Amino acid sequence: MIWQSWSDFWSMGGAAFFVWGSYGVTFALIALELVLVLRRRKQVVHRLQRLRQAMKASARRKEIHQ
Amino acid sequence: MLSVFLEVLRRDLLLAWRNRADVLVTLAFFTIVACLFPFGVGAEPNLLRTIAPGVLWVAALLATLLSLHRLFAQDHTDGVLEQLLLSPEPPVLWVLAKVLAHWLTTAVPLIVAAPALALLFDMTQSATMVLVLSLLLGTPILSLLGGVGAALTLGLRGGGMLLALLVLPLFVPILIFGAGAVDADLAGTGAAAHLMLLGGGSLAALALAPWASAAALRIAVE
Amino acid sequence: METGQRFSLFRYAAPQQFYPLAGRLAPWFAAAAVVFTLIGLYLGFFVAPTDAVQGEVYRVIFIHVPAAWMSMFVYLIMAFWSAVGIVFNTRLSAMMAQALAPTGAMFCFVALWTGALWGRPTWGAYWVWDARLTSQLLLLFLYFGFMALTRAIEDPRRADKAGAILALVGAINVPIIYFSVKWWNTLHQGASVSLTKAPSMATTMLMAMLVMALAAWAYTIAVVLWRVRPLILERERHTEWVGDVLETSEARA
Amino acid sequence: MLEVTELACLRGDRMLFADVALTVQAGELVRIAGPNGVGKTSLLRLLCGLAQPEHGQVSWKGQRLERTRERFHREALYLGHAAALNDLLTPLENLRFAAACHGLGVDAGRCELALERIGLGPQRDLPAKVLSQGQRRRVGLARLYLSENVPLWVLDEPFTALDVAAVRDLADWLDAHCAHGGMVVMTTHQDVPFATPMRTFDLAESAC
Repeated sequence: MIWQSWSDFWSMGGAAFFVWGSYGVTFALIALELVLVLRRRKQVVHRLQRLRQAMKASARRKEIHQ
Repeated sequence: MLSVFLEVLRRDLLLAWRNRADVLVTLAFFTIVACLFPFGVGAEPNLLRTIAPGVLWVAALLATLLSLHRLFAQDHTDGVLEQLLLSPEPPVLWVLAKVLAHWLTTAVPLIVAAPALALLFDMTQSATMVLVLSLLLGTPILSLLGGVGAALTLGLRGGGMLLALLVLPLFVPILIFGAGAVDADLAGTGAAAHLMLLGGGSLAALALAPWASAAALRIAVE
Repeated sequence: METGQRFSLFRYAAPQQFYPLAGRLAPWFAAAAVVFTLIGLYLGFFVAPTDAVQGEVYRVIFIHVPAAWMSMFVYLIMAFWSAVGIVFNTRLSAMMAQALAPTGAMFCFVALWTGALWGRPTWGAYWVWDARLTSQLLLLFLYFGFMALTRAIEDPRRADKAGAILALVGAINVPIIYFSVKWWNTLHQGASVSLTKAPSMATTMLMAMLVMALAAWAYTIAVVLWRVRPLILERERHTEWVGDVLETSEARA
Repeated sequence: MLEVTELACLRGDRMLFADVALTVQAGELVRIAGPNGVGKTSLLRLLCGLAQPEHGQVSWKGQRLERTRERFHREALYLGHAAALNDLLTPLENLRFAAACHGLGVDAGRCELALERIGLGPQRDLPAKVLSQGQRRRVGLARLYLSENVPLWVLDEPFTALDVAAVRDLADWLDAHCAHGGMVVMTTHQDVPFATPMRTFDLAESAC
């Protein structure tokens, strides 16, 4: 086994800042990207649904006029 | 075939002449940027000699960048670009003519002024020669690649900054080989390899860039 | 409106089929990414031995190298889709290119960031003008340029085509930039600084790195599929099938 | 001769029109009508190959526009909203340049004549920036007097900012062009009396 204890693992032979700094930022960025992508999908669907409803309403109004 | 090339070249040179203040402003910008560096890094002659190739090349690059927006912007706003795209001749021809006119009116004055600036940096005669040669071979790539960037950003809000972001990374190899040529000459290793690479780059850009510019212009007016 | 729907349906059959396919495939790739990441991290932290020269800090390699690879692959794939878009005039390919760019830029940044953190204990500096780091930085600028250009153009058709031209011009320049920077680097610094690692890499180290690379691939595919889906919806909003998609998701909500 | 089938145009997010079909034969004068914003200018730009249609196609003499681009550009003339006029050049220089780019082998004398014909004789050597709006328009229109051998004329609001006499003269010239087997497709908000029977194509019927 490489690591004697968990604290040994977390200290990474004194390079904790560099190793965990790398992994931490990477996974934080990935999480951020996922959140942004999924939120964007929700926003787009909402916006398009609103547009659609507005269009339907105006079409109905037109029909009534005629 | 050639007539549209010559007509556009003649017209753009004539316009540059009528608007010669623009050309002078570019030249003045080049000079001022180059002259700023000694104030920043100190006027120690050895240091100046070392940084001179890089400084002059960076200044030339920035001056070219500033002049790029002129390439198509006026023709775009007054509708000449549409008419050029409706010309029966292939667009590559007149794009090339416009780029050549740009090179003649921006790069050539810089190249002529470069030896004078080299004096300010106490460059040796042979280094100055190599600098002029490297500019002569390298600046066509700046105009050609810059033309693609100018065509892509035509008529966009904040187009100037965007243009810089698009083309400056692409200019890095030219800067490396251009300034590298002078460095190599100073180091006594000979600048032939650098100069040949610059020349080869110019030919490659000449073959490819006008097509990209023409395609970008076509979509810019759509 | 009605006539428009008929035409777009006829011409853009591909996005219509691709949209649900992407939705079905993405979770699988995401799951694969999670599994590969777990395996890779296990191999990297619990199986791979301590490096004789560098100690533990070398373990950054398990994300640094896959991220650097990915950032370059993604640019190549972007250029590929751009070329497809220009040659065959398909719209989906431009959307793919635009969906790829942010992930490529993210990996590019990760490669730079981890490179800097790795460099500090190894070379004593966060940043050296190493050929790979420098060209990675320029690649990041190319990504930013692509994203800025496609976002600055309001007309989607023009944005697609302009982005495609830029991606291709960039792709031709990437190797030129890399070799010029490499040459410049050897001339100016000597070959003393280089990212090449200890000559013989333990098999377990290599395994961990490759598994992490697979994880990066799977992640990229998943996230790009997720990102391209709303793009497709926006671009194809005039079509009937998008209306159906919106209605079903409305009913579900 | 000029044939348009199933043409659809997308501007930004909006489908402007769809299913436009139009055929223009030699000697015909076609006016594209419709309210503002219906896409008249967009249609003209599609017709002359400046823009790509969302759907459908434009053919010239039986060949799709993409296939016959060079020949089509030789045989078509488009005058848009912008006068295609550089402010630093004189009307004569502008006109000569435009004609040369269009592949018309025209000498300076004919350009001067054309400018005189459109009523710009005295201004021909002044820089274009001192011209009035109507005069700028005329410099563009002067190309029509050099292009009698170009069969298809696509004109976007050619009569705007012209005085009565100039409108009269231009209308006569368009009539003459049609009489010689030319084709004119144009938009105009003015009621101009033509000798040629004018066909009106109402774009509003195809609007989405």
